[in-house]
Amino acid sequence: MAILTAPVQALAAVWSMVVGLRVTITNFFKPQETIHYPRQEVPPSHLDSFRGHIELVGTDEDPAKARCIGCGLCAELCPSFCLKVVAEDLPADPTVSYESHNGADQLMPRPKFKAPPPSQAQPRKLLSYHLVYHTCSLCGLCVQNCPAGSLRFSHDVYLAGASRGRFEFDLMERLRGQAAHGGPKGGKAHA
Amino acid sequence: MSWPAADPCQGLEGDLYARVFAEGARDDTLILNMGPQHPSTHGVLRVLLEMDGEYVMRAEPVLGYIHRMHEHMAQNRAYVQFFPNMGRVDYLHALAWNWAWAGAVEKLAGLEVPRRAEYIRVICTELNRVNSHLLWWGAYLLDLGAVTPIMYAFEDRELVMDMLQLITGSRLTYSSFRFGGVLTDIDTEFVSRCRAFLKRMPERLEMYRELVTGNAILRGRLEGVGVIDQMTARRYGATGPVLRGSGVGYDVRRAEPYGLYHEFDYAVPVHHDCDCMARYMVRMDELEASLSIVAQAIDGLPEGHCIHPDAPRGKWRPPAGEVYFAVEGARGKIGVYLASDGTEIPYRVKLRSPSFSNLSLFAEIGQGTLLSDAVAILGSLDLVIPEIDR
Amino acid sequence: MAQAHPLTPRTDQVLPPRLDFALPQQVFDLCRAMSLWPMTFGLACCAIEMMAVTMPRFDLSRFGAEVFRPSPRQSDLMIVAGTVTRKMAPALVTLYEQMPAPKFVLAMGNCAISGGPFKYEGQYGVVEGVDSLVPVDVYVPGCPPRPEALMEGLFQLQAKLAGKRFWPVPELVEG
Amino acid sequence: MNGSSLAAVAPELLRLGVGLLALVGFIAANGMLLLYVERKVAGHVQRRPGPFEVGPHGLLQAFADAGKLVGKQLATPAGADGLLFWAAPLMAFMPVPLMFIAIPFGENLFGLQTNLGLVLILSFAGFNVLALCLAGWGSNNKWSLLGAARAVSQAVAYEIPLLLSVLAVALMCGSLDLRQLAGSQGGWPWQWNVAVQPLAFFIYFVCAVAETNRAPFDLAEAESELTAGVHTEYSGMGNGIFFLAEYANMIVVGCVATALFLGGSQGPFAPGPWWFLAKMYLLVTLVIFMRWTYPRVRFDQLLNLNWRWLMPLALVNLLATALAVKLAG
Repeated sequence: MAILTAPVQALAAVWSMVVGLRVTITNFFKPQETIHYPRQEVPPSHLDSFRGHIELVGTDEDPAKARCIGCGLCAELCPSFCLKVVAEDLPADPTVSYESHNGADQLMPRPKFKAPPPSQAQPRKLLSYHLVYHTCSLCGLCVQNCPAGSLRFSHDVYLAGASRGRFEFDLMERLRGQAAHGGPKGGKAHA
Repeated sequence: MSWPAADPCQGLEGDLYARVFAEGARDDTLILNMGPQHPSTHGVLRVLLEMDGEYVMRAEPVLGYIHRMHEHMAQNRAYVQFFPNMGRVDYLHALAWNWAWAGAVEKLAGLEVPRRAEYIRVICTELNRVNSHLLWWGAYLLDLGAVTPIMYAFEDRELVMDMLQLITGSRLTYSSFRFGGVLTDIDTEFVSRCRAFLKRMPERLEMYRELVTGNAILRGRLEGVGVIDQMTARRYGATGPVLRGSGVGYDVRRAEPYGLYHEFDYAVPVHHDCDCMARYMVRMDELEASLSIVAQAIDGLPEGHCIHPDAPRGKWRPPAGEVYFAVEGARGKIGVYLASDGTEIPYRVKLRSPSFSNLSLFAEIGQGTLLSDAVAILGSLDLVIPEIDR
Repeated sequence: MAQAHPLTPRTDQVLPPRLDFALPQQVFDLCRAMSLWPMTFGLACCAIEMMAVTMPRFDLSRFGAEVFRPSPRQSDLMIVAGTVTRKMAPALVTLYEQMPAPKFVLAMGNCAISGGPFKYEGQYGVVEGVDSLVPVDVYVPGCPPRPEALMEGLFQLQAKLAGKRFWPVPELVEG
Repeated sequence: MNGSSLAAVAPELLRLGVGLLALVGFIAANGMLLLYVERKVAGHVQRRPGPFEVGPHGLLQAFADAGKLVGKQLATPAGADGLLFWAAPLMAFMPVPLMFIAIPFGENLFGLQTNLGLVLILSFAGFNVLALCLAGWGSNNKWSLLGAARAVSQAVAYEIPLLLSVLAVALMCGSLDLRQLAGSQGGWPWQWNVAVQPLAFFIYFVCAVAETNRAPFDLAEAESELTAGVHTEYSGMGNGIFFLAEYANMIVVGCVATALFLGGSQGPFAPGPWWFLAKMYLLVTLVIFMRWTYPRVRFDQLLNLNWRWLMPLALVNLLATALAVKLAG
């Protein structure tokens, strides 16, 4: 029997090769999928959900001033210790309510719940806010838990540089720069 | 071999293991070091092969080249801070690990998860599984010498990654589950993209079948190669597609249901040939099963919260106790054993990674095969090395 | 970040070439920039994104960097994509030394840059930055970076070699 | 040696030198072209553009690669046999121009008129395996050694059915002169030898792919198994010459197939070298397509295919041809 089945099997094998070749040849003539990157970009709808490094959000009145209340919750929650927040205590101001300060839902639409503001709402003045991006894991805990809605992910996703130090950001300076240029813009290719 | 004086490796761990192994070699065999940089070890696995010509006499996997201290890290950070690690243990099926960790802590603390969140978890995890299997399919054929399939697989993977990026914000190392739900809700755009993807896939799978599965060379390479009988698979604790390719219909989603998997109607593919082809077919069938689960979940998506309103935030203290929680990952049974002493930081976390058990099979199965077969077997186990080393 | 390390070559003193012909040198530099063959060397998560860069959607081959060579002898560019552990470090250095000159290193992802999320007090296994092992030309941060970012890294390496950037800078993405 | 014979030799030497230079130029240009074509075909099969930005549509890509390879350090691995190691790429390339001189690109476009053209090509083609063997041995690398062992057994095995299939055609036409073989066919496809000898063509094609170490028979290089096989330790131009030799060998087998089976430079209208080149490139493109479609066969399967299928088939084919020639003639 083998003498009969073997040629049949051999022909079937050759046929399966022809079928495979047909698939590649049809694909050869199909349009390409490539997005020619530096000339074209992935459509923003695909990109705006991508998390770049975090950045500060300015207040509505003064875009150069961060909403941050200096509570330091982000730095405490960060699993890779890449945030350094320096703030000094201010005298309590009973007119400010941090609960109402929740415009963050529009800015960072995803998180539906927030950590409560620090129990003793001690207003603090933010002195500096440093991010060491090259140890960040982009987990989103800081953005999710910020009680003042002062953090969000930037769209600065095409970063590359010639030294490590390029990715250690002073976020307050960045915010001031963004305010000076009329609104937050990310995506600078050369950080 | 002695290192020069200005050796960067001085003070680092020496490789004593290899020397012991080398002494055991005979005069007419060849010790071959496959890895840690080798195209078919999928990362930094090292396999020491003792070869007689083209035949593998002994195969010893050497681990630890990508040991990233995950369990150690779990013991020095708060519960929620461990999520980013879970996206990096097995970066191909990150959401299953997310689920394993979230599920373990939820079980420990008795947290409730809203129905909508459970559905979202099912959708994301199954899409992630599709993603993982697609990558495996492409990479496996790359191991077997066909370059084009991985390109086609990535075409589809990019679509899945686009969808998952909408929910999780990243393309690969997701950390989007939280205790008591998920971080972000899914919107209409996700649903419409998902439906388009589900519509597209059957045609693509048909193309894959024509291009590869039916191919005579592939069948010749895989059929009857790397036979793992049922007992061997069980003895080594193999799970997932490797076990199901050996004829055991064990799937954690069925055997120990978690989430809302019991509400879905899907097949657990089992193949009885025990060879590489069986494992290949199991994964191809699982693609379809996962797609059908996603379709059902999208259709039946309930309204509600994506995270429980009373879910714990930030650093918190779950009750003291011990818990074990298992989920079905793309590679097999993912287990998280968690011991809590009631503080903010876990007392002990042990991760059970499926690839570790599956790799252990290789030392036995790889013996006496040809080098090409060894590559085929290694690929058919679908290893993710960082998951093995943890 | 100058590190006193036996493997980091001195950059403060570069010997002038024995024969200095400007034009052939420029031609060679241009050729090198346009034909950076990377080594198939994936360590962890970032390796998957490194693969994604060569795939249809992004297609690194447009810039001549498509030929991923499995052997270090034939590659010009080592993309360190992933976490370098102390056990892996000697192998990585060996691979670097096996590459024929001129050779370049691109550190992809936070782990390769500085140890990334695995850098913490009390860690015992991870090399905190591949630049302490081999000289790194370009860093691409992210966890993992987007494929476009890896391409930017490649462009910067090309610019470093040829002296100018050949491709347009993409428009700023609205944030 | 007197003056008059010297005067007679000089133009002959000049002709030879110019011819060889032209051939090497042709081979190098073809190598670059095929490198480009291969990457473009691979790209389009995989639905991406392939080389695109370096020059318009990546046309300068091959030049950039060549320039880079020339400028690369040549590393000799520690413990390698330097002489053998560097002799191997030269030995891979050296026979290639010699094979080209016997190929009849057109009615009057050929390097050497010889009635043993086919034998010449086949014997020089045998050099390639020696080069791979030396490369594998001289590298002092275990992967290379395995690759060399594979290359040798593969080349030796496939040479036999290749010869047998070619012999069938030679028997039919009663000549070993490629020009005569090509010229004996008509212009239209049904007048080509492939119509009479489809089995011989099939066997020749499979063997030719195996002989040139192209996928799915690229076992000597087998990227995912043997790192880069025999080429593992070669850097810069050492590797580049192997590349060039591989493409040149592809062209040679394409040329021989065209001359033997596809009517050579004959065509339905306006016969000439362009027909020859067109048919040859079509065959080479098919080989390239195959590379990007199929998985690699296993080593024993490769040999089984040869000894169990191709060899008996080629023998049967040869016998049948001989019988037919005897009966008809």
